[in-house]
Amino acid sequence: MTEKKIKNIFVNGAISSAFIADSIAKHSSKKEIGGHSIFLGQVRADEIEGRLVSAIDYTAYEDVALEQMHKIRAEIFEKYPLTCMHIYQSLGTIKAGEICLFVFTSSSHRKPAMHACEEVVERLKAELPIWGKEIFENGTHQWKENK
Amino acid sequence: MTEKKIKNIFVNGAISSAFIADSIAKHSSKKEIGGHSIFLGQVRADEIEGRLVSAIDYTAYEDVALEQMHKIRAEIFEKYPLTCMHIYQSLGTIKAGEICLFVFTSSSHRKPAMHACEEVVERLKAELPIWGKEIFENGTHQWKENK
Amino acid sequence: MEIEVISFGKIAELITTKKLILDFILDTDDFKKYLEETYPELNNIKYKLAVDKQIVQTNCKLKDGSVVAIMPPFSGG
Amino acid sequence: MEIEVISFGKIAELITTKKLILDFILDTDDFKKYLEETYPELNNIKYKLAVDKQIVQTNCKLKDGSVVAIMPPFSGG
Repeated sequence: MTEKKIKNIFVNGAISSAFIADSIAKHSSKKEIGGHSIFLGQVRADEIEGRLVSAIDYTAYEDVALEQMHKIRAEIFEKYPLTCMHIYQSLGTIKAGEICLFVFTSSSHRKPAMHACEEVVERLKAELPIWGKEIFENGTHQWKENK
Repeated sequence: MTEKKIKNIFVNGAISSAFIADSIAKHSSKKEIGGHSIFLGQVRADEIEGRLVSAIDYTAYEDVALEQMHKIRAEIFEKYPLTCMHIYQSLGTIKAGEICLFVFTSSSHRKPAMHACEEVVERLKAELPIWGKEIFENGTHQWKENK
Repeated sequence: MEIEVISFGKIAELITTKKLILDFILDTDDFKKYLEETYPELNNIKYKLAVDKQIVQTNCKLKDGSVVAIMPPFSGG
Repeated sequence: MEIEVISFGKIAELITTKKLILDFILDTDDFKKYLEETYPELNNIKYKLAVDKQIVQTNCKLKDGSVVAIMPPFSGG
């Protein structure tokens, strides 16, 4: 067995709906798939103490994040009978209303795709060294904290 | 309180990735949304006793299905703090590899969108009078059964 | 009593009748008994009825002109 | 011993040093003690270290030229 190549998950800037559509369309030739589960993270215009979030600026310790994701990917494929799994996380400044995370899992029957998708989102948020800086309309900022 | 209008969920033919992209894009102005959960059902080219499924032909008892969905929608909105929910089920002949179901839920935080999406898919399959006829390449057919 | 019949899915291949003139049939339990005698294949199919667009949960009365739908297990999605 | 320091997120606003020449520091526990004495604000921030791109789970040795990353709680997604 050869070790699989480490995949990049990072994209610069927001994830467009056209990119998502293209990813979905590419799976129409995989006729063993019965269900796709997709999670999209969208930047929220939270109001915090009277200040409105206008964007989140994402940075990452990229090499370490990709290594972690590689390990998580292997564990998820071990645990669920998936046909495929695609993960994209934005870096840089993503405006409120834009998509910053795209997790996409597919399987023959629906449950594995759904459960793997949820688990990947949880693990990505907890285990990948990525940081979001919430930029307020007035130019100030605070560091995002995941719950 | 006025009773909300019954929404149509049925579309004729397959659901295109462009339609899905458009639905996603429409949500960029809803800046209280933090997470979208999407489930897509894709027609599988199952092999059954040597015959390959080439398409599924969907029919429904439409009025009853829409009434049921209306009730389910109200119960899901009661149970989860969702921003929005969109459901599309294909009718007619959907070829293997094409999308026949699109469930799309959104919320401020990710968990309600994910859990509502899964619950809607389960309830739609169990409670809506819709039938899929699996058409084989050789022209024969059998009636699909949900698990 | 005249009953309008709609059937779906595999049952539509079995029951093609659109209208039934029935006497001695008062409710959905009677109707099911009639159906299963007339179409013995129905004994091997789980099915539900809907009367005037209401899915039948427990036995309910039929009236002249009722629309009865005969529905095999759902398989949408 | 020379240590290369990378810091992220809110810690990058606090610790801007890129290189540290440290004696008497043998492992990551020593290093944390040093950090928290030098930057008392770190006592109020949960953080993790990575040494040469390996996230530190338990105390581990440092060597000359090690790259130590100081990482506040992750908030991707």
